[in-house]
Amino acid sequence: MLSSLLKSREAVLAFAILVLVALIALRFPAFVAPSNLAAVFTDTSPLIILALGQMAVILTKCIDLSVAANLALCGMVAAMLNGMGVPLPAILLAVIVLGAALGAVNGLLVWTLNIPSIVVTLGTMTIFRGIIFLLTDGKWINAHQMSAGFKAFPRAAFLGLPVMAWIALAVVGCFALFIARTPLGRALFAVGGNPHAAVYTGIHIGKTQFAAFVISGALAGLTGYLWVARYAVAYVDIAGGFELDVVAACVIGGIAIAGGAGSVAGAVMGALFLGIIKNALPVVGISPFWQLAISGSTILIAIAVNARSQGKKGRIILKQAEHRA
Amino acid sequence: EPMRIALVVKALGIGFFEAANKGAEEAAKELGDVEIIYTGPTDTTAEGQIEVINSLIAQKVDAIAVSANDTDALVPTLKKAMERGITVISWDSGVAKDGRLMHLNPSSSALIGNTIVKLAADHLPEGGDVAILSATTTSTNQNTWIEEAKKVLPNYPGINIVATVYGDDLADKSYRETQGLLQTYPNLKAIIAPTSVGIVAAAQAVEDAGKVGSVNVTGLGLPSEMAGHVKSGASQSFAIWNPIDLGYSATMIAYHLAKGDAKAEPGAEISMGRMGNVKLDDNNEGAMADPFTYDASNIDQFSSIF
Amino acid sequence: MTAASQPTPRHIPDRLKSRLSRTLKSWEALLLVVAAAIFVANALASPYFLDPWNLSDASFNFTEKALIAFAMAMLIIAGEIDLSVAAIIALASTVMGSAMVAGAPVWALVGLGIGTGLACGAFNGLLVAGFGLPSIVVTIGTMSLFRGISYIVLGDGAFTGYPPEFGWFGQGYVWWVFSFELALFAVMAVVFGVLLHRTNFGRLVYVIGNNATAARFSGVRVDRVRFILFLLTGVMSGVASVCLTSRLGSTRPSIATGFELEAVTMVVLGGVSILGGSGSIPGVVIAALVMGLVTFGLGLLNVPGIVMSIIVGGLLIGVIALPRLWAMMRK
Amino acid sequence: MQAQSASGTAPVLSLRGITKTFPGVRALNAVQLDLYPGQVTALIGENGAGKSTIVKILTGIYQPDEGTIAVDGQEIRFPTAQAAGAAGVTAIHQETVLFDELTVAENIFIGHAPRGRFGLIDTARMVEEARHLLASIGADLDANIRLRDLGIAAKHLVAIARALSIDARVVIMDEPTAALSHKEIHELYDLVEKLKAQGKAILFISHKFDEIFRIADRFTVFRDGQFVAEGPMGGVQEADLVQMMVGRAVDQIYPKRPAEIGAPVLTVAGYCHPTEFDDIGFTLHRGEILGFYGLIGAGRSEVMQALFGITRPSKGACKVEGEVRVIRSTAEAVEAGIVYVPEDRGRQGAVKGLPIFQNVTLPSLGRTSRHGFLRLAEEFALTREYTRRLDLRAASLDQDVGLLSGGNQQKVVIAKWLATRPRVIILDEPTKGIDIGSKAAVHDFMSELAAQGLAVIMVSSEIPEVLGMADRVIVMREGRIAAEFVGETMTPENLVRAAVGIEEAA
Ligand SMILES: Nc1ncnc2c1ncn2[C@@H]1O[C@H](COP(=O)(O)OP(=O)(O)OP(=O)(O)O)[C@@H](O)[C@H]1O
Ligand SMILES: Nc1ncnc2c1ncn2[C@@H]1O[C@H](COP(=O)(O)OP(=O)(O)OP(=O)(O)O)[C@@H](O)[C@H]1O
Ligand SMILES: [Mg+2]
Ligand SMILES: [Mg+2]
Repeated sequence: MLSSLLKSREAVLAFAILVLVALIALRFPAFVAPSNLAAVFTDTSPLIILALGQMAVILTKCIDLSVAANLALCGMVAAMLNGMGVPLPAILLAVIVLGAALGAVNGLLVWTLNIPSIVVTLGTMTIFRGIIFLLTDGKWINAHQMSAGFKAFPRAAFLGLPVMAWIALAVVGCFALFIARTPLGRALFAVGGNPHAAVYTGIHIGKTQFAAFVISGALAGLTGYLWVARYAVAYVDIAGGFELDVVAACVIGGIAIAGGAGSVAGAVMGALFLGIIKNALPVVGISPFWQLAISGSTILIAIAVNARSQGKKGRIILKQAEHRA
Repeated sequence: EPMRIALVVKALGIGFFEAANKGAEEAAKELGDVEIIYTGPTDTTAEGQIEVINSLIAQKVDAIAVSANDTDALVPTLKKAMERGITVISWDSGVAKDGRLMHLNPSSSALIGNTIVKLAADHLPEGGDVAILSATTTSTNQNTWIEEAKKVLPNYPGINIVATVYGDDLADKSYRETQGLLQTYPNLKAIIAPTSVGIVAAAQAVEDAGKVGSVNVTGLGLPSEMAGHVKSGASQSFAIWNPIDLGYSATMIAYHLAKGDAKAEPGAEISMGRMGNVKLDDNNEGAMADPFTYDASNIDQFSSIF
Repeated sequence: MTAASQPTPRHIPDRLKSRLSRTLKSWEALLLVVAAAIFVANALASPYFLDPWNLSDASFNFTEKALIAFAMAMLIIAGEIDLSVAAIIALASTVMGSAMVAGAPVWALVGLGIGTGLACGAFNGLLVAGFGLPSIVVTIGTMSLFRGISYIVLGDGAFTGYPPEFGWFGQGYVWWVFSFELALFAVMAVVFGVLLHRTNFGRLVYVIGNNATAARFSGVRVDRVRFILFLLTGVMSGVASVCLTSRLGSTRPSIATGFELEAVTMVVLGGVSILGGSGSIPGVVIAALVMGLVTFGLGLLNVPGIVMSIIVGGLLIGVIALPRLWAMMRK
Repeated sequence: MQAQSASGTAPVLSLRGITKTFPGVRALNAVQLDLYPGQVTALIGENGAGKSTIVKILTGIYQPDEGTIAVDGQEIRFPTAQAAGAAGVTAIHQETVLFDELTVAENIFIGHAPRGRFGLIDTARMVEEARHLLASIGADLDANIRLRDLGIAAKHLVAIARALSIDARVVIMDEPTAALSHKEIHELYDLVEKLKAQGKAILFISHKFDEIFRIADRFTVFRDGQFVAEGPMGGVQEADLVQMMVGRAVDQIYPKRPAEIGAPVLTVAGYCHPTEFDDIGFTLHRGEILGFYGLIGAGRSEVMQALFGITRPSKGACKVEGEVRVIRSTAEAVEAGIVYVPEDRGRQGAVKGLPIFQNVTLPSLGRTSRHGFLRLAEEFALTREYTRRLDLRAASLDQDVGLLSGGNQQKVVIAKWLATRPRVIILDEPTKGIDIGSKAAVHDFMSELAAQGLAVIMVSSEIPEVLGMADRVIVMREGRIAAEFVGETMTPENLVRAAVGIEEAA
C-alpha cells in the first residue's frame, strides 16, 4: 500500500512541494505563515485555472498554445466593457462566453478540418493578440480607467481569502467533479488514451476535442478578467509567454503530453509548484536571474521522474512474475 | 515633397510614447513640410526594432529618431542608415555614440538620478530602507539613472537601497516583484520605480497588501496613470518630464539636422522650437529639461493631458 | 511447359506519374505562386521595393531563422521538435561574449558559438533519444534552462565590443548586395536539400517520421538518427547565433526571443507536416522567402509588426485549411 | 420475404446484400446474415473473409456501402456505436477496445454510465453493477483497479463484461476465446448457455471447430467477402464446413515442399526476461521450418523480438553459425543475418506513407547507395528483383505501401528482408489477416525459402498452418517452452494440450 502510494505521481509531487516549502522556510520562516501561503495561492490562481483547461486539452492528445492570447483578449474586452459601464456580472458572463467562443474556433479547426492543434493554436495565438491591437490601436487601459468595483472584486476578502482564490478553488472543485463524474470528463481520457477504442464505444473524437478547447477557452476567458482586474492594467502583451508556464505546470503535474493520462490533483500541484518557486525566489534572496534556469531544470526533473514512475510495465506473461508484482 | 521623420519607439501601445507622438505631430504641424512616421516593434526587443529600421532605410526616410531597446544592438543598422544619408538621433533611451548623431536625454541623467532619490527621501526624514523596481535588465536609461542615483546616495544620509529588482516593464511581473520586496524587507519604507509601468504596478501591489502609509511608491510615472494611486496615498509624489515635449523636441532636432541648418558636434546648440535650445556635451548628448514633480496638489491638472 | 503452370509475374512500372506533373501539383508550386503574388503586390504597393539594396537588407529578416528552420524541418519530418533553438542562440552568444571578454580571437569565437550549439543539441538529443522523453516537453524545459544560464551569466549586463572582424558574419557582404548571411542561407539550403533528399540519412528521416516503430523493426538505428538531428539543430542554432551576435554586435540574455516559433511557423508553412513524415527543403526555402517578403512589404507600408503577425498566423492556418476545405467541399 | 429458421421463429436481426469496400479491398460483397433469438450462430470464414467487418457494421463503426439491416423486420441504420447499443446490439470485439487509464468499472460503463443527481455519474452504483456483471461471468476482479494493472486475459474479461453491460438482444462475440485460458473458456461457454436461455441471439465468431460444434446451433460461412452458405449445425460435418470456407482442398494452402535439413544455423540457449519469458533454448537448422505454436499471449512474439534485438534478454546466449553474437539492436540482428517479419504489420512492418521501393530497400540502403548518397536506379532494380519473385501486385513501385492490400503489404515486408540475403527469417503470424490467395502464396514462398537453405521460424496460432508447414513445432505456454513435437507426434491434440497445459486439458 505504502509502496504504491510512493509510486504515484501525485504523492511524489506533493512530497516535492513539501520539501520545497520546508527549504524555503529554513531560510525565510515568514514564508510559511498562513497569510503568506494564502497570498502565494492567490497569486498562483490564474496558473491553476489555466492548467486545468490545458489539462482537458492535453488529455485529448492536443495542445492549446493560444490560452495566454485568449486570456489577454478576453481581459481587454472585460476592461473595455467596464469602460462602457457594463455591470460586473454581465462582464463575467461575457468574457467566459467570449473565451469559450475563441476556444471553439480552435476546436472547430481541429475537429472539422483535422488540422494539428499545435498549428492551429500557434496561428490563433498571434491572431488573438493581433485582434487586441486592432481593437485598441495598441493603447493600454490603466487602473484609473477602470471602475473601483471592477478592480475590487477579485481582491475582496471573504473568510480570509481573496475572491480570486475562492474562484480558483471553485474551479478546481467543479473541474474535479467534471472529470470524475461526467461522461464528457471520462471521454477526454478515452479519446487521448485509445482513440481507436473510443470510436468503438461511440465517443466522437473530434467533438470531444472540440469540447476540450471550449473548456480551455472559457477558463482562459474567466482568467482574463481576473488577471486584468487584479493587475489593474490591460494591454496587448499581458500574460505574454504564459502559455508555456501553463504547459509546464501540466507537464510537472504529470499530465502525459501524449494524452489520456493525468489527474486534477497533479495539474493543480504542478501549478502550485511553479507558483511557489516564482514567489519564493525573490523572498529567499536568489537573484531573479536564476529563476528561468531553475524553472527549466524543474521541468526537466519532473519529466524524468514522471517517465520513471510511468516506466514501461512488462506485460506479465510469466505467471511467477505476476505473483511477484 | 515633405521631409519624412520616423519616430521609432520601444514598443507600440505604451502611453508614454503615444504622448511623445502627439508632440512630434505638433512639431510637424509647426514646421509645415514634415511627415511623421510613428512606428516600433510589438514587443520591446532589439531584433524587432532592427526590422523596423531596415524598412525605414528602404523607404529612404529623411530622419530617424529612435528610443532604443538596446544601446549596442542597434548600432550596426543605424550606422548603415547614416551611410545611406539618413539623419539618425536617439532620444529617451539612447544608442551608443557610433550609432547616432546625437542623443536627447529627457533630462540630464544625473538630475533624474538625484530626483528619484530625493522624491523618496523627502518623505523619509528619519531615513530608512528603500528598494528599486526597474524595467528590463537591458533598459539603457533606467540603468543609467539607477547608477546616478547610487552616486548621490551619500547626500541622503539614512537612505539605504536594499535591493534592485526587475519587472521587465510587464505589469504582472512588476506586481509580483513588488510583493516579493514587501515580504523580504518588512521594514521597507519606499519603492522607487523609475518606469511608468513599474510604478503603477508597485502602487497597486502596495495597496493590495494594505501597506498604504507605511510604504511610499515613487519614481517616474505618467500623471494619467498615477492619479488614482496618488489619491489613495500609495504614492506621495512622483516625477516625469513631459513626453509630449520630448517627442516635440526630438522631432525639432531631427528636422534641423536633416535640413542641414544645424550640426551635431560637441558644444553645438540646436533649436528645439518652443522648448528652447539643447546644448551638446562631449558625447554629443543633451538634456531637454528638468523633471517635474507631481503630487496631490497638481495631479488633477495634468492627469487629463498625458 | 512450365511457363503455363507458373505464369510470369506481372511487370510493375517504376513510376506512374511523371516527375513534372507531380512537381506542378505540389505544395511547393502553390507556395511559389503565393510568393510570386506577394512579390508583385509589394512591387506595386511600394516604390522602394524593387531596389537590390533594400531587398538585400530585407533578407536579414529571415536568414537566421531560416538557417534554423532547415534543421528544424528535418527534425519535424522525423516526428520531433526543438523549441529550445532560440535559447541555444542566447547561450551560444553568451559563451562567445565571455570568450571575447577573455580575449579570444575571432576564429575561436565562431568555434565556441557553434560548439555551444552542438553541446546544447547533444543535451537535448540525449534526453530525447537516449532516455526516450518526449521532445516537446524536453525542449520546453531546456528552453528555460539554456536561456536561464545566459541570465545567470549576464544578469542585467551585456557583452559589447566584439572585434570589428567578427562583424563580418552578420554585416559583411560577399559580393555586391549579397551579404554573408544571404550567401550562407543559399549554401545551407543546398546542403540541407541534398542531405534530406539525396542521402541515406535523409531517407531514414522520412522513414522514422512515417513510422518509427517500423523503422526500428527494419534495422534502423532510430535513436542514433534522432540524436544526430538534435545535434544538427543545435549546430545550426549555433551558426545562427554567430550571425545574429555579429549583426547586433552585442549579447544580451534576451537575444532572439521568439525565434523558435517563427522557425516552426516557417517550417509548417513550407509544407512540412507537424505530425512528421512529409515535407521538403525547397518548401521551407520558399516559405522563408514568403515570410521575408510579407514582413518586408508590410514594413515598407509601416504596418505594425503585430498586424504582420496576424497575417502570418492567418497564412499559416489558411494555407493548411484551404486544401482541406476544398477536399471537404468536393466530397 | 423473411427467412425462417428450422424451428420456425423469425430472426431478430437480419442483414441483406451488405457490401463494404476499402481502398483496394472489397471486404464484403452482398452478404447476408440472420440471427435468431435463443440461438448461437457461428460465423465461419478464413482470415480476411470479412467477419470482423460485418461485426463493425453491426455495431455502427462502419457504414455499409450497400445493403440493409433489419431488427424485428424493421429496417434500421446504425450511424454510431451508441445507436447500435440502443437497438440492443452489443459486441465483444476482436481487438481490445479498452482504456488503460480508466478503472475496470469505468471501462465497462463508459458511454452509458448510470446517472445520479444533477446528471452526474453515480459512481457507487456503477461500481456495484460492475461487480455484479463481473461476478456473473465468473471474473474475480476488483472493479476499482486501473486497467493498466491487468493482464491480457483479465482485460478480455472486462471487455466481455462491457458487452454484457448493455441490456442487449443480440450479442456478438468475435473470437472471444482467443486470449482466454482453459478454465475461463469453460466459464464463457456457461455464459453463452445462460444468454441463450435468456432468449438472446448470439453471433459467435471462431476459428476453432471443436468450439463451434460444441456451442453453435447454426452456421453461416463467408469466403473472401462472399456469402457461401448457412444452415443448422445438425448433420453438417467439419469437412463440409472446411470445404465451404476454403473452396478447395486444404493441402493446396500448405504446399510444403521437402527440403534438406542441414547444419545448425541458430542456437539459442537460456534466454530469460524478467517478465516475458524464461529459459528459452532451441536450435534451428538450414532448410528447416520451425513452428512456434501457443495461445495468443504465450510470449512467442516477445522471444522472437528478443532474438531480433527489439527487447533485450536478461540472460542467455545466441550463436549464429557457431559464432556467438550479442544482439543489442535490430541493426545488429540484421548484420548477424537474422530478420523478422512482425505480427503487427500496420505498425511494425510496412512504413505506410512511403513508396514500395523505399520500404524494400530500407535495410539494404548500404548496398544501393554510394558514399551515403542515394542511387534511385539501384533501388528500383533491387525492388524489381525481389517483388517479381514474390509476385507483388501493385500499380507502380513508387506507390504508397499503405494503399496495398494486406497480403501485398506482407509481400513488401518479406521482399525487404529477402533483399538483405538473411540466414534466418522469423515470420510472426505471417498470414494473419491476409486473404486466402496471398496466404497460399506466402506459404508457397516459405517452402521455397526453406528449400533454398534458409532457416525459417514460423510463429502461428493456426494449427492447420503449423501442421501443414512446419518440420518441427515448439509449443510455448506462459512464457516458457512447454513441449516440442516432430513427425508423428505433431497432432492437433498434442499441440492444444501443450498450449493450454496438459493437466487442465485432461
Ligand atoms: N479499415 C480497413 N481498411 C482497409 N481494408 C480493411 C479494413 N478493415 C478490413 N480490411 C480488409 O477487409 C478484409 C476483411 O477483413 P476482416 O477483418 O473483416 O476479416 P476477418 O474475417 O475478421 O478475419 P480474421 O479472421 O483475421 O479476423 C481483409 O482483407 C482486410 O484486410
Ligand atoms: N497485457 C496486455 N495488454 C494489452 N494487450 C496485450 C497484453 N498482452 C498481450 N497483448 C496483445 O495481445 C497480442 C498477443 O500477445 P503476444 O504477441 O505477446 O503473444 P504471442 O504469444 O506472441 O501470441 P501471438 O504471436 O500468437 O499473437 C499482441 O498484439 C499484444 O500486443
Ligand atoms: Mg476478424
Ligand atoms: Mg504475437
